[in-house]
Amino acid sequence: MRNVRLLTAPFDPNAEIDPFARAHPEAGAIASFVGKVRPGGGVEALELSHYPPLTLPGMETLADEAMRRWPLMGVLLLHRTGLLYPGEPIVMVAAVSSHRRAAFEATDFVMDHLKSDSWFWKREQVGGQWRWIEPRGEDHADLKRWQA
Amino acid sequence: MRNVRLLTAPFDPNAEIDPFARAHPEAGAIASFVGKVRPGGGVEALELSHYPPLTLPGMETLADEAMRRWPLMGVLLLHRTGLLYPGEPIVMVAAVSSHRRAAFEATDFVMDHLKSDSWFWKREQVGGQWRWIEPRGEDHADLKRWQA
Amino acid sequence: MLKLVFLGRLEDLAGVGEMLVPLDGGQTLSGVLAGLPGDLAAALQGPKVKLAQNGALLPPGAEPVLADGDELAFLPPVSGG
Amino acid sequence: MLKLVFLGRLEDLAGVGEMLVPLDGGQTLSGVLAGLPGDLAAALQGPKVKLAQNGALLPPGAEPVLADGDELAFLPPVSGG
Repeated sequence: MRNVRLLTAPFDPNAEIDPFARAHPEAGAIASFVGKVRPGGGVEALELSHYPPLTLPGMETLADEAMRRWPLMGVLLLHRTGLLYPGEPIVMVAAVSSHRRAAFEATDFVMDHLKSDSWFWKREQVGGQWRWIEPRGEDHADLKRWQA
Repeated sequence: MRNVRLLTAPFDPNAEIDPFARAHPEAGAIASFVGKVRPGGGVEALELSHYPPLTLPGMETLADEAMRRWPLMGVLLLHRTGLLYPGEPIVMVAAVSSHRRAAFEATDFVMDHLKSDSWFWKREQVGGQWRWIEPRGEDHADLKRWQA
Repeated sequence: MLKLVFLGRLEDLAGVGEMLVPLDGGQTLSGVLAGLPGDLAAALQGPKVKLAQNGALLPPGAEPVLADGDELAFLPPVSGG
Repeated sequence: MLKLVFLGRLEDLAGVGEMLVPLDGGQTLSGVLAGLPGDLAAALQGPKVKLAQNGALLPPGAEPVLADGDELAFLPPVSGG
């Protein structure tokens, strides 16, 4: 099962993982990751803009690539857009497989690519002012791990 | 928050992750893993025995070690013992942190050590016959990844 | 007419997310850029800005042939983190 | 008396999970093993079998001094997977 969605409203990761896990009763391993807007640092809000013709197709290609690289039974990939507040989930990735290594690696792979190789632009509001979040060198280093 | 428990009855991973995530509203990243008894292969049941004086203390030491190695806000580590049936969760690990890399690595680290460096003995019932599950070389290779 | 789409900080610089421009500067990218304010035109030609024509990413350095009704998107580096 | 605890496949081999044995073979491990069936004694001395005395793991090759009421556990390699 490939469940890839771009969401414009807040979502509950627990409400998502439950049906996803139930859809794969044959699985031996489920790895998942949830990234949230970090409270603190004075950030009042985060805005994610994207380019519709590329964003969701890019997410679908990424999920397909994970399923091609690892023997997965399913991939869940959800990403928010729009205005988000501290504590709200931004992204959720989960992978189910027979064994743990595939589930772990696929989840890690999808997260690394979402961070650096997908079509989201983020800005944050601090003290009432919006500022763009710049690319981080760390993310490109993470991405290089997968280039064998 | 360090939540380490040895469970003698079936548990629901979703019911566990929800309060754990809520206990860490300041987190930016939550990684989790659930390992289940794989259906198929003719396995009718799995029995996990353990040695109480070592097992839970060993799990607590492992969770502490993960919190020492990575900047985590919390670790969840649950493991079943006793008689389990196909589809039932055996183990659940989750880690919360500010950034994704720490949460991923800590979860992976704890799983690798639980598999090869903890006090559980497993046997499975196939065709009415019980047979012990032998150590796997793959697990020791996984463990070596963490010996820097 | 050509629809230009500005993403990320390019939207701030342009002051709008989308802009309709005539194709009377020719059917080339440089013709279109010549009709824009100089600082915006310079930013759109930045080495890390990618282009998509009608929703399809163009290879770096491509010189697209533009047609009436086309959508041309300017995509600066994504944020990561 | 000494309580012996057999884990994993050692329990199958011993036929019981726990066994009380007298300490009349001396306060040494070899004295205790001498009083057990030969195949069980051999398995308990396997190179991969670890020992715990009163719940504390012993270093490999340790020769524990056993006392009345002690619990000695024999821990074969764990299953993994």
